[in-house]
Amino acid sequence: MTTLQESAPSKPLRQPVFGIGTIAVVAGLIAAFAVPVLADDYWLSSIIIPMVIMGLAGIGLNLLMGYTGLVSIGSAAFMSIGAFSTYNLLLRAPFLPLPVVLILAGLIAAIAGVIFGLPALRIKGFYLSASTLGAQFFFEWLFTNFSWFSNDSQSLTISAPRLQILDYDLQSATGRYYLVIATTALLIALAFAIVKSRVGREWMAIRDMDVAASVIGIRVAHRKLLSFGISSFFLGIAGALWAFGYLGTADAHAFNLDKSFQILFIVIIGGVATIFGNFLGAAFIVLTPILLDRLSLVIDLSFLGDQGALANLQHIIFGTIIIVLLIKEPDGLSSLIKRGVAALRPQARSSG
Amino acid sequence: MSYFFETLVSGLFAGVMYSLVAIGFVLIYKASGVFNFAQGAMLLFSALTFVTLTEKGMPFALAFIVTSLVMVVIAILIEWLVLRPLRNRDPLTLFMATLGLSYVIEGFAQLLMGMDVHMLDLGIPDVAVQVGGIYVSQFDIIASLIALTLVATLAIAFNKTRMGISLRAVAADTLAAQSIGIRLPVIWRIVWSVAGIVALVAGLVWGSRQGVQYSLSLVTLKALPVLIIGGFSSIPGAIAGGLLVGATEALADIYVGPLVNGSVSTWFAYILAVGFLLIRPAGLFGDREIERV
Amino acid sequence: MSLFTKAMSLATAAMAVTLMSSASFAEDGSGQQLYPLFTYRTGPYAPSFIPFGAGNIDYLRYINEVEGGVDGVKILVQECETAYTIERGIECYERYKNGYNGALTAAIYPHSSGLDVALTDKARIDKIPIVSPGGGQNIATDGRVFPYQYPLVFDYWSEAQIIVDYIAQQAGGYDKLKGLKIATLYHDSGYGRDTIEPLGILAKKYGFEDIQIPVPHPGEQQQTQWQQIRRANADWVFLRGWGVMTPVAIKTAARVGFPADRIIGDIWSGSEDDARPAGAAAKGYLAVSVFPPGTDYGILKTLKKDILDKGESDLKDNSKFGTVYYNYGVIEAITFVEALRTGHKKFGNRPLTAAEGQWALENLDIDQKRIAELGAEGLISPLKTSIDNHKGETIAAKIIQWNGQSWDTRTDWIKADASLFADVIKAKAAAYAKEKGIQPRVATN
Amino acid sequence: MTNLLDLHDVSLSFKGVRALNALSFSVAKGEICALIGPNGAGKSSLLNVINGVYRADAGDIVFDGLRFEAIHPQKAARLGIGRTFQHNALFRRLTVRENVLVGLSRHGTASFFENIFRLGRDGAERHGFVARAERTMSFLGLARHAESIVSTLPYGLQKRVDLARALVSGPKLLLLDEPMAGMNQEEKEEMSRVIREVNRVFGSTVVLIEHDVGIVLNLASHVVVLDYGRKLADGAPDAVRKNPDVIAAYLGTIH
Repeated sequence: MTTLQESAPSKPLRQPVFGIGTIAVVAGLIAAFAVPVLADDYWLSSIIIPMVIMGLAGIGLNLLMGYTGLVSIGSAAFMSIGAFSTYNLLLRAPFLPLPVVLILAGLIAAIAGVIFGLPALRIKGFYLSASTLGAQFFFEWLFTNFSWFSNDSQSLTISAPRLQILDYDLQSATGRYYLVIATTALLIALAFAIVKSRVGREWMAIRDMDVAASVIGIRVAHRKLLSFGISSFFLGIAGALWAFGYLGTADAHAFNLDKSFQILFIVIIGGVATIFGNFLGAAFIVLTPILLDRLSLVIDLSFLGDQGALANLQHIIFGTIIIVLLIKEPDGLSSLIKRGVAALRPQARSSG
Repeated sequence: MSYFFETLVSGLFAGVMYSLVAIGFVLIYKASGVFNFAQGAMLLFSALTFVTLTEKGMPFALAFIVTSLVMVVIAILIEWLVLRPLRNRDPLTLFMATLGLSYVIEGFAQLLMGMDVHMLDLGIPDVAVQVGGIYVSQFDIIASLIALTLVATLAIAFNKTRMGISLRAVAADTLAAQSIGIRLPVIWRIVWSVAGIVALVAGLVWGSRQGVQYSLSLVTLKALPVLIIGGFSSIPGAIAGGLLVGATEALADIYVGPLVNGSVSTWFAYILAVGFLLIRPAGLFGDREIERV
Repeated sequence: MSLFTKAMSLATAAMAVTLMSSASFAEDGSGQQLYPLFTYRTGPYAPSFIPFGAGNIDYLRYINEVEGGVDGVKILVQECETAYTIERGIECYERYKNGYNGALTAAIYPHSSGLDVALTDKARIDKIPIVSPGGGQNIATDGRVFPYQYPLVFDYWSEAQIIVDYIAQQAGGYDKLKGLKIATLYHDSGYGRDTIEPLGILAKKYGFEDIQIPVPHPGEQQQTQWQQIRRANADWVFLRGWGVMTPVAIKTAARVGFPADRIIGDIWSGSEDDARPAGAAAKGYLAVSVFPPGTDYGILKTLKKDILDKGESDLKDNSKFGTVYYNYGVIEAITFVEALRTGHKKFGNRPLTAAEGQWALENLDIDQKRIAELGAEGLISPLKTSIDNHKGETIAAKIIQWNGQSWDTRTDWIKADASLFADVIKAKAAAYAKEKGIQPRVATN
Repeated sequence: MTNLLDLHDVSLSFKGVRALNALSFSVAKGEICALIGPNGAGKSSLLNVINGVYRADAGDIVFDGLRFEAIHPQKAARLGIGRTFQHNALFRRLTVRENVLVGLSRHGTASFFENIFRLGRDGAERHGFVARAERTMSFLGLARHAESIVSTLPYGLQKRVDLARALVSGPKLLLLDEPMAGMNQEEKEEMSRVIREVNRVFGSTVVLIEHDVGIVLNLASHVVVLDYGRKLADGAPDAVRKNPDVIAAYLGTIH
């Protein structure tokens, strides 16, 4: 068939029980759990963990932006709610096990998401996007200004009192990796279940044409708020993981506007309305600065001036890539890769 | 009570400063339907170029002209490299492209002109004068006059010149304007150039206050709630929104701040703006669109 | 495959190769001591880093090239850009915590208070000393609870004391403080709020009126705050600014008619880049200085002769030589080199491990005699650490004044009374230990 | 025969321009009613008022025994008013099947959690939906294209997808806004046949807008002629065809 068909987001509804998809999922899970054997602490702690968590945050925004068509530039606020909720639940309700705490933190973020999603019922486009900045600044202020949220710590930072599941300590890089990858795997499954369900279809209908969606009887307002809630649920859990699975400690400024922009870029780069694409976007966001920084160790770049010039060059390259992607590849890296794979396998294409 | 008025007045003056930034956004939005996030970066770039030139010994007026020309060149480049390839794409894509653009412009600004903090002295005395029992800054008065002049100039340009009329035609109905022979790329280049010069003026006023440095680009964030309240497409709206944001923010800081042990001005304007949107979704002066199906 | 697709895949492949192989291209570092230099050459704080980093690099370059290393051990400087963000800082930490190509890591200077806090748990697990001269966590003074944190040289509680001491000096004695109004205009953040508590204690002790006024980040509008100050008839303003907040404060003060010589800036409000953008309004403005500016110190003259004049300085703009941030960089590098020397005396003249570095940092003793040998008289005050005190036993700062062009030194070292807050800090550290389940060490040596 | 839909003195204006002017007419249960009139006569606006996209300034509407002045589009859908659009209003990035499935949304019974975790009522809902969608798609000859993204289909097929999406939920009243626009004669006749089939097999009452008078007069059992927001004529095709006002204003010399 044509390439258009290959980029179709839907698959036939009935699938064989042990199809290629199932095998891929099992293989992916095995690979994911084998990673700590192959990667050292540096790779785990400073590349793989942040990449996975940012990918998860990307899924959170993508559910809202890619599937429902509502663009938020305040995503980091909901991450901070998840992080601060997790901290306070662990601290003040020590009897709760970590998985329960993470879910509760996600739900608290979801409630905040629904409240700050209310303007979506009246406004659209970047009026809405700009108003999501309200959440961004409000929560950054809230968590900085009321030290109760950080248990009156002098530096207003939060750090996880304990990170364990059933007495298994998760403080080491490997432990944190397993926490992150297991949570993310479950949430990926959840994300797929949602987007393949009736709710997911209704979101996409609202995204493509909200008047028509309303006319055929979709509860548009309800679905938009649900999308804000679910998106924030994902972001909240991603925020908790970012604070405790990656940074170790965090303050409200770890979830500033730059972080919100990064998540937005992950969605643009990875591709809207994809799930795995977010991890491509996250890889890009996490790796590009490190690569450019390392490039200066390998190649003599002194002709560019000093190290500062190189750092500014990173900004320029980064911005340029965003623009070029928007122009050349509006569906993001995931569609680029799909086409790349298709081009490399002409036989598969003609037989499929 | 005089304290209340003093706060109110200083808030209103701060509001004028916000409006000055917001006008640049409105111009571009009106002509190309783009919410230009890179306006802050353009502000930084223009102010940096200006001080770099004056520090090299160039006289004020000449530096202003040269910087304006640089901004025109940048506008032409943006139209050619970013806007044209993205024509007919949805407004959010364009918005995100301007986010990327802001990285590029900030990067170039600092790559070319360094990261130092520069002092900028426009020769405006910044002392307090007493007017009717209230202390008012002379600098604020002059900055407001500059803003007024700018708005008046733009209003005349829009209403009296051929170019301005074409621009309003584009703003009203892009397709119809094209069909009567108005060339969109030309309009865009001109509007982005004008927005660049507005950015220069705003950058100079802000820069002379806080020094010309990276954080100039952050004033964008102050202009956003102004735009939400005033409407993205209305210059009078930008002025009114600016005054409203400036005044309420200052008063909230004095009267609400102490209740929540801190300053509220980082978010107050946004919450105000969101509340405002719920009542008037198109802003103070914006047009409400009728959805056609 | 489109040209764009090809280009992208080529770029991806090139990036992958770079990432995998960058280590093997670099020079062999065995036998050298690693100094991972955490930089932030981009972003809003870059203007302060550039001279600071140059001071750091120039001093280490001088040690390597003129003195032939520290006791013969060469220092390998590896830069890592953090852009002043915590996540990139963590990447840098992970990259260099175990050394680099054979060069050993003895200590890490994160160059960011936020990163210092974020690394606390990691450093405890990895047993890597984290050193933040002038920017560490005050509770980490208690080395029994924080074995791996070194908030050397300074803290904001001592700064509050020094400010009050200076005001008392000016007023003619501590008894004259009674009835004075001291307003603190602070950056609304953890950093800015840090002085609320000590000033409260000091106000109670001396009977001055303590007025606290927050300024939200970044602080580009302060009209209402300064009107409050004027309305309250404050006698002095303690300006705890950050970035753009400082010049705006000085300008706004002038506008409401508050005299500049009654404003005392915090150490992060006391650089040339803080005062100069305020123009004429800044003339007479005071600031606390832990890293005194100027070129009239022995070590600065040496650096000028051996590094700057030979064109080997990291500075691009030589006018920044001797500025507050340049000298800060030099002072910080001195603490590193002196810690290495301390370690060499015990472990021998070879690169130190992190464990050895930790011992050395805990047994630092830069006394007046050593300061003279270093040619740093007037530049640094004595620094002596112990297991009980990771900050240094005496904390001191000078007061400097902006003359419109540069800083003039107004006072000699004003020493803070360490006993005043010691118990409060100890109690905070103990509470932290309890929350974290840390068993405080006891002094063994 | 009872009326499914009654309009009483419905008026609507935009920025002072009258789109509908005190318009009244009735649609009987089971009939095919055509609205004709020149561009700007207010035909689309009328459909938009009936299913709540626009809010009338005055007048009221009785649908299936329920009287209302304004209605929310979702409520209209729940009451059984289906709708197609003049301009393409499909969910363009979804497949044909997904578009049709979304049309069944108002019949969803399972809760959100049942849906995503495939519990409880979800299975029955899923099966029921798929069966209905498949039936509707094959009825409209779309089965072959079920997996195609709608934006890639030719215009005529898209029109049919629009119809399928409205039809799948079994509406009592089906509002069709120019279902044959842009089609050639052969396609139009095919579409007419489909609409007649829909009317017969599914029992939906149809109100449609169409410009091709020849087609309309053959298809509809009831014709309402609009002109500048007013009703010009109302009756059986033959009666309308002979109405002198209509001939003068609109039909001209045809027939």
